[in-house]
Amino acid sequence: MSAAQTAKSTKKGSNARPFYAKHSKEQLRLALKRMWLIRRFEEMAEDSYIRGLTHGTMHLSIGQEASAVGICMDLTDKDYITSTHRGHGHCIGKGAEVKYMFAEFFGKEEGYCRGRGGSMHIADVATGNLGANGIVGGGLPLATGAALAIKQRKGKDVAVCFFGDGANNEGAFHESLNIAAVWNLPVVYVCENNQYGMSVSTERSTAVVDIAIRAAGYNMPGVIVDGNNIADVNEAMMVAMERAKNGDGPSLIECKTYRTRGHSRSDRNKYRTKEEIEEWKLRDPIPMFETELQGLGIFNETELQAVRDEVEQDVADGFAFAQAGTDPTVDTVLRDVYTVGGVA
Amino acid sequence: MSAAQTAKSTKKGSNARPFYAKHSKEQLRLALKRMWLIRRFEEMAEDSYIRGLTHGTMHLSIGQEASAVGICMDLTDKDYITSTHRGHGHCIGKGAEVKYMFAEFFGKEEGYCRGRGGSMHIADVATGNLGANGIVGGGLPLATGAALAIKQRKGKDVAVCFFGDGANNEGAFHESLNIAAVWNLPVVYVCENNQYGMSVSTERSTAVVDIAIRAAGYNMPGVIVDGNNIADVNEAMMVAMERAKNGDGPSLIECKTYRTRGHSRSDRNKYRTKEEIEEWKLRDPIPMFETELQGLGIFNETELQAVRDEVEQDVADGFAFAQAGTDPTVDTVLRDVYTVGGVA
Amino acid sequence: MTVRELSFAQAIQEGLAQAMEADERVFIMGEDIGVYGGAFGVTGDLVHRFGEDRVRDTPIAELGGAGVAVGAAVAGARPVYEFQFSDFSLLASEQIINQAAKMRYMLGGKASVPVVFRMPCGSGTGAAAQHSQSLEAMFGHVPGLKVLEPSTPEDAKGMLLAAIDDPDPVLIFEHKLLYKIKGHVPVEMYRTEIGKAVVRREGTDVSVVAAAIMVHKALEAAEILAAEGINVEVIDLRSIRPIDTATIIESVKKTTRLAVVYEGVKTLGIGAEISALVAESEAFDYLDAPIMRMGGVESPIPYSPILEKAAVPQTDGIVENLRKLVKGGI
Amino acid sequence: MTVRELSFAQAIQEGLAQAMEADERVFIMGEDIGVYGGAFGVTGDLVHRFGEDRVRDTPIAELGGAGVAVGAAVAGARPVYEFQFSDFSLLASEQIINQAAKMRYMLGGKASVPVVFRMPCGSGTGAAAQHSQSLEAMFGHVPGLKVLEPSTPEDAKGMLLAAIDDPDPVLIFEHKLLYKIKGHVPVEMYRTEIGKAVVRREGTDVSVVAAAIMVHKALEAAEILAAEGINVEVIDLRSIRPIDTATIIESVKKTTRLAVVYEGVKTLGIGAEISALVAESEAFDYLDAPIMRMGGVESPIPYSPILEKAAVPQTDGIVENLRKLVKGGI
Ligand SMILES: Cc1ncc(C[n+]2csc(CCOP(=O)(O)OP(=O)(O)O)c2C)c(N)n1
Ligand SMILES: Cc1ncc(C[n+]2csc(CCOP(=O)(O)OP(=O)(O)O)c2C)c(N)n1
Ligand SMILES: [Mg+2]
Ligand SMILES: [Mg+2]
Repeated sequence: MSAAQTAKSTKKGSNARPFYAKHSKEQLRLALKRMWLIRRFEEMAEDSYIRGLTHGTMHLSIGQEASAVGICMDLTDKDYITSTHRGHGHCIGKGAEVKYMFAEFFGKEEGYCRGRGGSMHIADVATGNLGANGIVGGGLPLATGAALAIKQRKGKDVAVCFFGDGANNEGAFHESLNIAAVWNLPVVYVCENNQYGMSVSTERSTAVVDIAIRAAGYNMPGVIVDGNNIADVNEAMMVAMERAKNGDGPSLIECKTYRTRGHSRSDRNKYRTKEEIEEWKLRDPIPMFETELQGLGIFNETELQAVRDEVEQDVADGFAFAQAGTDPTVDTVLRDVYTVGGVA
Repeated sequence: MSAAQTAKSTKKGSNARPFYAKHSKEQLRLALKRMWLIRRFEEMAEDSYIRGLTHGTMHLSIGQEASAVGICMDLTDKDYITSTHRGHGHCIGKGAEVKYMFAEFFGKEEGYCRGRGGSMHIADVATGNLGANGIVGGGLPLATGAALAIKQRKGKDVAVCFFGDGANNEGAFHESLNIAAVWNLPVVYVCENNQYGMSVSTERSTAVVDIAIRAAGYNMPGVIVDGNNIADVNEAMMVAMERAKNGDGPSLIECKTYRTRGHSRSDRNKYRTKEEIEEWKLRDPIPMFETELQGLGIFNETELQAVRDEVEQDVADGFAFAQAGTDPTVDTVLRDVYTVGGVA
Repeated sequence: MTVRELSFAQAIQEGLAQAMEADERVFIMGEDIGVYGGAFGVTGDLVHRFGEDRVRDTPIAELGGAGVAVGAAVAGARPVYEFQFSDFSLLASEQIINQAAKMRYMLGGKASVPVVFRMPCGSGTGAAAQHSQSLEAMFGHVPGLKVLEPSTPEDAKGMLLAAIDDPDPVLIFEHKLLYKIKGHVPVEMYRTEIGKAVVRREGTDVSVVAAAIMVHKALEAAEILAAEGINVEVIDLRSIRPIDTATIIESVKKTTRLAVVYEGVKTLGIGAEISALVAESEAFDYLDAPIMRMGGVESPIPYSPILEKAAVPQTDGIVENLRKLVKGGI
Repeated sequence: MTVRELSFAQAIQEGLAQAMEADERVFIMGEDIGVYGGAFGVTGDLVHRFGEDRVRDTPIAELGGAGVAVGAAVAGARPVYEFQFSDFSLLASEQIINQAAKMRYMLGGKASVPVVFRMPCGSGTGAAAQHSQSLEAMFGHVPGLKVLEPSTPEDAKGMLLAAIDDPDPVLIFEHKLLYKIKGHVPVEMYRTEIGKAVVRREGTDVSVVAAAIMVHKALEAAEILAAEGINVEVIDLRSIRPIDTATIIESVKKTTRLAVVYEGVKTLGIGAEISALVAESEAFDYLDAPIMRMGGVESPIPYSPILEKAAVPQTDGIVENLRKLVKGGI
C-alpha cells in the first residue's frame, strides 16, 4: 500500500486507473488544494489554540486528509455528509471556506454556526454538510435518515457518513447499518480507522481486526482501502456511490489511516510510541499524492508550488477575516433555540 | 432437522449422542417434565387471562419449550440467566416453582416479585434468574455484566442471555457482544429466533438471514440449531458452556423456533398465515422429545404419562396456591424502592 | 366546522392520514405500525392506504429509528416517529436531546428539525414499571424541544397537525388510557396552538392545573366538590414546553389557591415547575394557601392492580385534598 | 482526622484507590480511564496500581458499558462507571432508568444494584452544547436512584465512598470546573451521609440553596452582600435525591426568603423542586417574598465564551438578584 506501489499500478493516458481517467486536471488540482487547505487550516488552528485565541478543545485531522477529500471530491452540494468531532477536514473536503471556519473557531457571528457551535459542531449546511458531532456515533443515524429523506423524495443523491474506528462499537453503528440495509438506503458509511479511539487501540476496543468485516453482518459490501492514498479512497467511493445512486443500497468503506497529532489538546500520547508516529509520518498523504501527480506528469513542481502558495494566501486571509469578526452579544443567547415560538 | 432425522443420528448405549450419553434418566425426566410444566403453565396463564383473573399483558412461549429447557438443564443456581418479556419458560427451565409464578401473575405477596413485577419481570433470583425484562434487548448488557462479575471474582460459573430475533437489531446486542468478546467473558448468548419480532418478520427487520452470521462481527462462534429439538439445543450449549468455563470467551447460539400463540393478547396474527402456524405445530418440541425418548427405549408410555400427570398436579396445586394468596396493601407501595434510605 | 365523535386514537389516525394526504413529505415510522396497526391501534389500516414506504415498520431499534427520523427531518422530510411505549424513548434520548433539540442552535439557525415523536405513556394497564412511565417532565426540561400532552380527542388531532407543521422537534405524550375515550373532533385539518393552556371549567375557590388523564380526574373531582359548594377552576395544561404561564397566573390571582395534579413522579415533575413559576410571579402575593402538588408516588409503577392504582392520583384523593386546601385544612 | 489539601479530582482518585484497596469487589470502568488517566485526569495512574482488570478501559459504548456495570452489580460486584462526560449518559439512560433504578422494586426486593455512576457535568470549558449539560434534575426525577452533587474536595471523596458502600444505584454529578479546586481532605476512609444538605454560611436575611459550583458563586455573592449589611445563608444542597427538605425549611423559617441557584436549565430544574417543596410546606406562611430561581437560561450551552458565560448564573447577577429580593425590589 506504499506510494511507490500505488504509482506502479498507475499508468498515464487511456488505461490510467479510474481516479486519473475520470478526473480532469482541474479536479485533481482542487483535490490537492483541499488537502493542503486542511493541513494548513489544522496547523493554524492548533497554533491559535496554543496562543490562546480559541477556547474549548479541538480534534485535528492532520494525516487524514486523503480520506476527507477522496470521499467528498465527487459529491455535489445536494449530497449530504455527516461528520465527526474530528470534522475540519470533512468540512473543507465538502467545499467549506476556511474564513468562516476560522470565524466559528473564534466564536464570531461570521462563523458557520454564528459562534454557537465551535470546532465540534462546525457545519456548512449550504454545501450539504449536516455538521460535525460531539457525540461519537451521533452522525450514524443522522446520515441514514438523510438517505431515507432522499429515498422518500425519489432523489438520486447520496448521504455519506464519516465515523471513526471507536464509533464502530457504538450501538448507533449497528442499528443504523441494519436499517440502511433492510431499507436499501443510498448511504455510504466511511470508517476512518486511525487505529485509536482516543487512547484505546482498535485491538483493545474492537473484537474484529478490520471494521469492514462487520459489513457482512448487514449484508452490505465492506472494503478496506489505504486511507492515506487519495486515489484508492476515491475509487472505492466511486463504486459505493454508483451502488447507492442505482438503488442498490448502502456500503461500508474502511480507510486505514492515522492521526499524527494527539487526540485532542489534553493528549500526552501515553498509549503509543514515537516510532509508530514517525513511521506513519513517512506515509503522509499529501507528499504521496504530489509525488504521484508528478510521476504521472500531471503537475510539475512549479504548478504544485502555486497550489501551496494559493493555500497559504487563503488561510492567511481567512485567519485575518476571522480575527476581525464580530463577537455575539449576550442578548442573543436565546436566538435560534427554536425556528418558531422562540427568539428568532 | 425433523424429529425422525434426529432420532436416526441417535443410538442407545455407549455411542449415543452426547445429550443422551451425558444425562441420566432422572435428568432427562426432569427436562421433559419442565417442558410440560412450561406448556401447561402457559396454557393456564392464558386461560386465567381470558377469564380476567390477571391484568396487564403476557407473552407466551408455547412452542419454544425446547430452547428454554435445553439451555438451562445443565446450569447450576450459581450460573446466571437473563430472560426476556417472553420469560415464563426460562424461569421454569432455570428451576422456578410454578406456584410462586402464578402468585406473581395474580399480583400476590407470595409471588416471586411480591406482586410488583408481574409477567414481564418474573424472576427467581435464588436460582440465578436475574429476571424477565420489559425492554427488548435489556438483558444483553445485564448478562454481560453478570459474566464480568464472575470473571472479576475468578469464578467458574457462566452467564446466559436469552434474547429474541427482534432484539438482535438493538444497539445493546452489538455493544454487549463486542464487550464480551474483547474482555473474553464467560457468557452464552442464546437467540430464540421465532421468526418474528411482534409482527415484523426477520426478513423485514434484519439484514442477514441468520442471526448467527453476526457472530463473526464479534469474532465469536455462532451456531444454528433446531430450537425445537432439545438434544440439538443442549449439545450446542454444552460446547458453549465448556468454552466459557475454560476462559475461552463468549458464544452465540441461534435456536430456530416458533411461537404458535400470538405475540401477546392484542395480536390478531395479521402478519402470518394459518398454514405457517399449523406447519410449525407439527414440529411441536414436546411430542418430538417424547417420541425420541420412546424410540430410544428410555421411557415407555406409562412413564411418560406419569410425568404428564405430575405436571397436571403441580400446575393445579400452584394455581390454587396462587389464588389463595395475599393481596399487597396500599401502604406498602413504597417498599423496596431502595435497599437503604427508603421504606424497607 | 362539522363535528362528530371519534376516539382519541381515531382522532390521531385521522390527523396522520390528513397530513400524509396534504403533504407528501410526511411519513410515519415506528414498530409494528404497519399491518399490525400499532400496539394501541392508532395507525390502524394506514399502511393499506399509504403503502409501506410512508407507513414504515422499523426494526426494533429505537436509537437508530428515532435518529433516522431526526436525520430525515433535517434533510427535508416530515417524519412522525411512534415510540411503541414512551419508556423506550430512553434508548433514543441521545438523538432526541443531544441531536434534535440542539441542532438548530448549534448550527447558528442554519437548519431546522421538523420531527414529531409520539409518546404513548402512563400507567393503568398493568404493564408494570418499564411500560407505564410518564416522562414528560424529563423532556420538558430540554430547551429546543416542544412537549405537548393532549387530554381530548380534539386536541390529540389538533396538536398532532400543529406538531407536523411545526419546524421544530415536538414530542406528544399520549396517555394510553385516553386512546379509547370519545369526543367530538372536527373533520377539517385544524391546528391546536402549541403552548396554550385552556380553562376546562371555571371556578372561584381554587385553580387546579392538570395534564392529560388527570384533567378528567380533576373535572370529576370538581363536579363532586361543586355539590359541596366548592368551585374548582380546572386548567388543562396541554403544553409542558413552552408553559402557558399567563393563563395559570391569571387564574391563581382570581382563585388565590393553586393545586397541580399530574401522574408523573411528584419530585421534579411538572407540578414542581408550575408551583415554582407561580411562587416567583406576582401571583405569589395573592396566594391564600400553600401550593399543593398531587403527583405520582416516589416509586416505579407496580404490577399489582391495587398498588398500581395507589401509585398515581385518583379522583377521591383529589377531592379530599382540594377540600382540605380550600377549607384551610392545610 | 488528619487533614491536608487535595484537589477535587485528587480527592476522588484517593477515594477510588482506598475503596479498591479495602474491597476487592470494587473495580472501575469507563472510557480512557486507564493509561490515559481519564479525560479529566481523575483516575490518573490507578491502572498502574491496580491493573487493567480493576481499571477497565471500555470500548466507546455507553449503553453497553453502563449496562454491564449494572449487571455486574446485581451479580455481586461493586462497579464504579465513569461517563467521560455526563452528556453521554443519555445513551445509557435506558439501563440507568429502566433497569438499575427499577430492578429492586420490580423484583420485590429480592436484589440490590450497588453501582456508582460518575457524571462529569457543567459548562465553562468551551466544549459547547453536547459536552456541557447539567442533567441532575432529569435523573433526580427517577425513584430508585440516588443523585448527589458535591461542591468540595472533602465531599467529593466522602460521597464517593458512601456511594460505593451504598447497596443502591448512585449517580454523582461532578462539575468539571471543580476538579482543580483545592480543599482539605481527610486521609481516612470516611463517608459523607447521603441525603443531607449543609449550611455553608449562616445568615438571617435570605436562604440561598445552591448546588455544586453554584455554592461557590453563592458564597462569593454572600461575601459581597455582607459588606452591604445583607446576611445571606448559603445551603449546599449536596443531594438531589433524596432532598434534605428539613434543613431547607428550617432555614427559610428563619430567614423568610428563599432563592435557589443552579446551573441546570431553569425550567423543570432543581430550583423548581426546592421552590415547590417549600411552597407546599409549613414554611410557606413564613415567606416574606416570592421564591426566586436563578438557573441556566432556556437554551443549549453555546460555544462562544461570551454567550457561554451568559447562559448560566454568575456571581454579579446573583448579587444583584439577592439584593432585589431582600430589599423588596421583587
Ligand atoms: C458518545 C461519546 N462517547 C465518548 C466521547 C468522548 N470521545 C470523543 S472522541 C473519542 C474517540 C473517538 O474515537 P474514533 O471514533 O476512533 O474517532 P477519532 O477520534 O479516532 O477520530 C471519544 C471517546 C464522545 N464525544 N461521545
Ligand atoms: C426497547 C423495546 N422496544 C419495543 C418493545 C415492544 N416489544 C415487546 S416484545 C417485542 C418483540 C420482540 O421480538 P423478539 O425479540 O423477536 O422476541 P419475541 O417476542 O419474538 O419472543 C416488541 C417490539 C419493548 N418491549 N422494548
Ligand atoms: Mg479513531
Ligand atoms: Mg422473535
